[in-house]
Amino acid sequence: MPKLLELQSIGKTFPGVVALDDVSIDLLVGEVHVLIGENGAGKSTLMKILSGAYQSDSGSLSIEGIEVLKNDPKKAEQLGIRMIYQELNLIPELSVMENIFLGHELKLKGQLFLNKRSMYEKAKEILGKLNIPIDPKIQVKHLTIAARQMVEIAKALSSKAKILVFDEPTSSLTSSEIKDLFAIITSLKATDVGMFYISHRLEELFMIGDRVTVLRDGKKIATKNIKDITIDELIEKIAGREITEIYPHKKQTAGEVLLDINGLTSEKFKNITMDLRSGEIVGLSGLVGAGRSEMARAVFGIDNYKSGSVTICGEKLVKKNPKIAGQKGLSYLPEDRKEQGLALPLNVRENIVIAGIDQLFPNHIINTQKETQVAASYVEELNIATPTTEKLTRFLSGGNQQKVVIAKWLLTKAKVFIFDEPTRGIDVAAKSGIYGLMDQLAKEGAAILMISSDLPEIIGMSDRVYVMSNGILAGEVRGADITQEKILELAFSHVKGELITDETA
Amino acid sequence: MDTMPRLHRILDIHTLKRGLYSSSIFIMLFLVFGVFTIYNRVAFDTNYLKAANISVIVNQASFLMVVGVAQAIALLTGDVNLSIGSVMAVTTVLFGRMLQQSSDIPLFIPIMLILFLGACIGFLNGILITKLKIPAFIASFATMYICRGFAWVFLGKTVIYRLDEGFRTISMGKVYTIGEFTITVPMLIALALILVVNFMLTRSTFGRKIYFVGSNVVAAQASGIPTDRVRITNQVISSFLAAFAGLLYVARLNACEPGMAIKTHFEAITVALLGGFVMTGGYGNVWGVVGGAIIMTAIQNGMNSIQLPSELQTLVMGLIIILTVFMNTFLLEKKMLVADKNIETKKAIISRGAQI
Amino acid sequence: MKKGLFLVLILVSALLLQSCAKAPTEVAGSAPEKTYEFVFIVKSMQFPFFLSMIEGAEAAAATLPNVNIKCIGPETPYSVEEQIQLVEQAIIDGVDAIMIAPADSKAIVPAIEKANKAGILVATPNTKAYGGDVLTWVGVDNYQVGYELGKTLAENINFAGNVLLIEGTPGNSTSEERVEGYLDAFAEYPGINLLDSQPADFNREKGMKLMENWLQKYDRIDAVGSINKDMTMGAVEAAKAVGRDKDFIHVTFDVDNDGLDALEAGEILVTGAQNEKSQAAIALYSCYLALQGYKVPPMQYLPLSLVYKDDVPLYR
Amino acid sequence: MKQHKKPFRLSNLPNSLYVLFVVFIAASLAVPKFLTPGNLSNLILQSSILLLLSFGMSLVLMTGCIDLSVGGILSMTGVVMATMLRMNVPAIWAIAIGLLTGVLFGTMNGLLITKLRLPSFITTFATMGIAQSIANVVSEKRTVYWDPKPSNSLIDTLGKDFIRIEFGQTAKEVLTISYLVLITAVVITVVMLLFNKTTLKSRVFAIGENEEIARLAGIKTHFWQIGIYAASGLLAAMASLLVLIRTNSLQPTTGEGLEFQAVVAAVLGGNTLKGGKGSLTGTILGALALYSVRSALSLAGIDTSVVMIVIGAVLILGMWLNETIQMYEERIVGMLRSILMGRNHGHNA
Repeated sequence: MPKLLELQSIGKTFPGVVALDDVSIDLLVGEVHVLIGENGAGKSTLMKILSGAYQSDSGSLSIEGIEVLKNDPKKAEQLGIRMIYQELNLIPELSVMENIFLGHELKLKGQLFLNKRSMYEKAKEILGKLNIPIDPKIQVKHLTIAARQMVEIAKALSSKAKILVFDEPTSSLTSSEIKDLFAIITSLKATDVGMFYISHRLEELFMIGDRVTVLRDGKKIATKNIKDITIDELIEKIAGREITEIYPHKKQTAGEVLLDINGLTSEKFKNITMDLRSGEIVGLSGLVGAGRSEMARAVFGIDNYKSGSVTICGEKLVKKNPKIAGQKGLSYLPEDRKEQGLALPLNVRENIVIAGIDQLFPNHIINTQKETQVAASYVEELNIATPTTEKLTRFLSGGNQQKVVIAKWLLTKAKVFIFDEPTRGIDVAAKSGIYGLMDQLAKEGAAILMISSDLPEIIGMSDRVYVMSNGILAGEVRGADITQEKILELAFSHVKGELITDETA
Repeated sequence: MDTMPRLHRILDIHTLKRGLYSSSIFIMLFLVFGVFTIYNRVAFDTNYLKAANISVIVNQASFLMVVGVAQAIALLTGDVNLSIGSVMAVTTVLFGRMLQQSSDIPLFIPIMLILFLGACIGFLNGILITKLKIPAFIASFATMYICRGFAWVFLGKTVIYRLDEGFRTISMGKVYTIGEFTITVPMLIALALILVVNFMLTRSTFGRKIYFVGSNVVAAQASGIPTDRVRITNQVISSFLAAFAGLLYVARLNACEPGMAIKTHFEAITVALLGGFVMTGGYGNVWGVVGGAIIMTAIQNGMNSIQLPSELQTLVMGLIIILTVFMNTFLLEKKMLVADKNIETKKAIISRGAQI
Repeated sequence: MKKGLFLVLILVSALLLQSCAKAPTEVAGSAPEKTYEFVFIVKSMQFPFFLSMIEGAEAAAATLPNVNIKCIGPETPYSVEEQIQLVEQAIIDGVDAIMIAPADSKAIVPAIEKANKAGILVATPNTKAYGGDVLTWVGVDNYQVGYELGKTLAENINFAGNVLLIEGTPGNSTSEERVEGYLDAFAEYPGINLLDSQPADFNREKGMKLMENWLQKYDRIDAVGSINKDMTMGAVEAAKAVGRDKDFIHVTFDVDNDGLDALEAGEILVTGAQNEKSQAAIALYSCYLALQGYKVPPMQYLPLSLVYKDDVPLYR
Repeated sequence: MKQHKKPFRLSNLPNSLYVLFVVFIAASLAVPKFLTPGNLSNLILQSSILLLLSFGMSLVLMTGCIDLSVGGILSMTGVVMATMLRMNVPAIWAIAIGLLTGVLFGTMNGLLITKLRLPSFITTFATMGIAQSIANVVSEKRTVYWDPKPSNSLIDTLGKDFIRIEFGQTAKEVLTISYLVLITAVVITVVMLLFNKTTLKSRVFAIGENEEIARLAGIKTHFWQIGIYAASGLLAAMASLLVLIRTNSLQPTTGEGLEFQAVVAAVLGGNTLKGGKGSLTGTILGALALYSVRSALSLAGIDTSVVMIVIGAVLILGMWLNETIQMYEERIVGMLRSILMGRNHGHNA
């Protein structure tokens, strides 16, 4: 197959740090080239150089044998390079079609006024091709996360694309949607589009990838054909060391009931009844938008609920009071760390102590020395990679940010942990660290509810699995029944195929 | 990893950055003083930098510090408080009325009532913002109108003037004179207030919660912080301080007028923003307010001293504000960028640039 | 005390009117057939001076059983644009007469013309309008005020000495006219050394700050002139605070109880009285008389009276 | 394939609609003179200046910034135009130069905010002072006026009524549309047209939502931001032209305090200080709502102090109503739907 793109000896230095060091990589026509590596390995920087968001310091970029001298976002677009970002890059207040054509709108003669009709037709055509049943005129804010991801892909395909870059496209998609996505990728391969694919979900790479390149610390480690490499080899190359087991949790006998949810009902979910026992990790599966996070938020007291009750260690919680919930030993680790979990402008120390601050300093005066010691002890215990407790959390990697959120709740001596998508967007090594931590918590007698869209993770970690579907608790799976098929069956049991959320944005 | 040595913490770049962000105002302060001193020396052969003049500037700035702190606290959670000036007006007008009605009640009773009233208005603001979910800008704009209107209604068509001399010491009293430098009661009040608020913000658990709510209100909720309560309390403190500032104001002027402090909300925001606070919340150090208040006063004082024509005064004020903000946001962060080992800083700075 | 003052004012007004029109004897006696709606638009509702004017107008209206008066003003002080809106609103309301103290003499003209077109009487107490069909203007000339005060100031320091001048808001026509008068008066005396002239926006607090700054800079000050009493009161406080209140004299403009107290206490040497209450009252009576068919003089100059300590009882 | 259509949402309607609604109902009931043709034409005339200002403000707010200098620009450009007229420059040139001044000053704002990355609130607060200073210097702190000459007769003409329909004798029975309103209508239509029919809307929303996304989509963010500030300056200059025509002169302090009113009108209309969303229709309704309150209260002869209290209360009421309707939206929509559905069933049967 002919070479579509070649990046040669790319180097990029940011003040004080070498982000990329002599990285060469190429892309063939109609191939899916997987890029893999830990966070901060340089994958995103490399792709940003490709898309013109960054300028490289050295090295060259050529497309179909012709060297591109000065790359910028506009030029990259003209060259047919399209990015599908991990963090959704859509404007919620604009309609689907306006988003799809953002930056290259179709215009009427005279180049001033928009040609809305042909934009509508074209958008409809693209969405149809991708099998996405959404009206192009609807505002993006009304769409579910999954639907937004689809729109993002449609956006990339709206004009003639030669090279597509997927940056963790599946992190918010459910299995069936991933299947749809892979079908799209396969059909794109047939039209000679070359694709870079970045993901932390290793099993996906084997499903879709042709070749894989591993990056570590800004250097290229290896490029291999997918067929010639095993998952263990790959993990070793990524981490630079051997990681024996990803899922450490050994099933054990559960203790007394710590959390009891009884008939919890709101507009987003109906009649949820479940319990959590000491020492167990319970998975909560379901499609994105099934109401899992909404339920978790209501249990913790952030959102209100209509009826039902939440009991923790025999004590009934009042509605809508997260402070009491926290004091009683309940903790909640939200799905979106940056948006919901951390105060990014504040440092590690301040983020770690925030939830337990009233317990730590009952007389309301902060003892800085004690605070620093406490924070440092958790930094050490959880192995958070930061030089000091004073580093701003904004500058930590995803895995370390997640650990800070966990540390926050360890400090409160929480007994019940609700983890919402604990490993989304985290690299393999950090994932294993977080699993280890969950296991340890369970061993120490905590009860853990793990909300996840990652089925292997659910299957690998859970003692029991609850499955929600469209706001209803579709069922509970135990022991040997915990299989992909059974969970998916339950997850789809009440689905009506809505892509539009009810949330008023 | 060892426990953090103190020195390490102090030298850490991020701590440094947060500290310096508000201290660039002091660099600017030196510049402003320098220019006016030289100009005065050359053009009039007078000494601008004499202790007596500095004393006057700091004394005048004390009042601005109080309203600046009131605004800064509101800004910390991202809720601007436009009603500061009007709260001052309505509370002090009532205060004056009370004094007028009966001269024999002990002074502290009306003072307490007034401060309580200020806190109540703050509570109202807080409820509007958190429970009724009205944007702070509009909510406090509305209360600004309402309070100003009530100030007129209460005062009728009279002006209350010549207040109790004992009461006036809180603004006019002198404590001690070192050479030509006079330490006045307002200076001490402002200093005490700054120390208390600084302690509250940096050393109390409540202060930490304020910063957390300002940085990320959703995360604060998810950490078990009662965010609404924090924001309401913040508004209460802000308006309480406004009422307090009102007392200082009338004591200084020896009069209560319904039209007083008509632009104070603007001044307060300017002082706070110059001091390194941002409209989106979560940033800022109270000492920055001290710098902001002194710089604003020093500019006015300096312009008077060099006999700048009145039509040019807003121009000079504008230019100096731009220069100060430029120092705050651009020069300093650029230096940080070189020193900072992390590439993410650049992104962070870019995103800061878009802040209001 | 206040009632007495009003009686005096009303008497003065009546006398003034008598000199130029038929004696309004019928006015008091005739039974009112129609109720007249008046509106009085001031420059600002937030400055004591205009509140005092309103008092004058209301007191005058109270003596006429068939006149209702509404007193309004812009929310933003001295906003002529808002004043125009209030005039337009009054036209829609169908009032019989509009009394307005224009925030700007020129800018108000189109609004006055509109009122003329609608057949509504317009009187301008305090400040002239440079156009339109105005029934009458009652007041003192701002330039003249400044000039007189400047001369008075010079006289009181024996035509020689260091002088400071406090201005109003830059760009405000009332302020600029008075300042011009002051400056012209100073220019006539070579002994007068004008140290500085700076704005304090008609604001007590700004006046105080300005004076504090000046006190630092100038060791010898003989007199401080001002175009409005509020700013002077601020300056007085500043001088008192550093114990220099006996070092120089204050010359200012406008009278109210606060100013009278200050005169009595010797804090202010002299202030100019423009009798704002009478201005409003006379304008109101003029409108009323015109509606009854009397002729009213187009310009009614009120004398500028200088008020010294001894004159205080007259104004109480 | 089942298409997912946009649901009807009450919350998509701007806040200002509710405020206007409340005000109109209350005013027409309480003040009989409120709903007269004369007063309505007045209302539109009076709100036109604020409309232009708040239009510019809305665009700036949508990009996530604020422009407090509009009042200053209004004073400055007005003084420039008036001084030109005084110097016997033909009216058309005076206007052109005035508008250009506004554009240039707006561009300077934009440059400061984009190229130096200064925060917009304090920066435009500072440039407001600068513009005010220029206005004072050029006008020598006096109201600027000019002698009527053939060269500036255009200003006089524009001050006249374009349409005047008399029903009766009194002013409240006369419906007028002046040239000022006509100019405003044309400008607003053009801006709305550009906003909805060109790429303008997606540009400002994208920049306001996330500048980085916009940049990655190949949008020249700085160019657009500067352009928006220039447009805000231009609209302020146009507002200033309206003042000039209306007062036949110009005070150097004209623009004072207008910036806040413009922000309030815009925010009432659903624009936020965070940017990324907003509505120009909302802004129109917002400006009208503010003036309706004023007009009704001054017609009712209510004291200015009470007027301020009522304006504050109406703002809160309107915003609260909007919030409440959003909260109970589902229930309300459900009710409406069941009524409509019921009717449909009946029709089918």
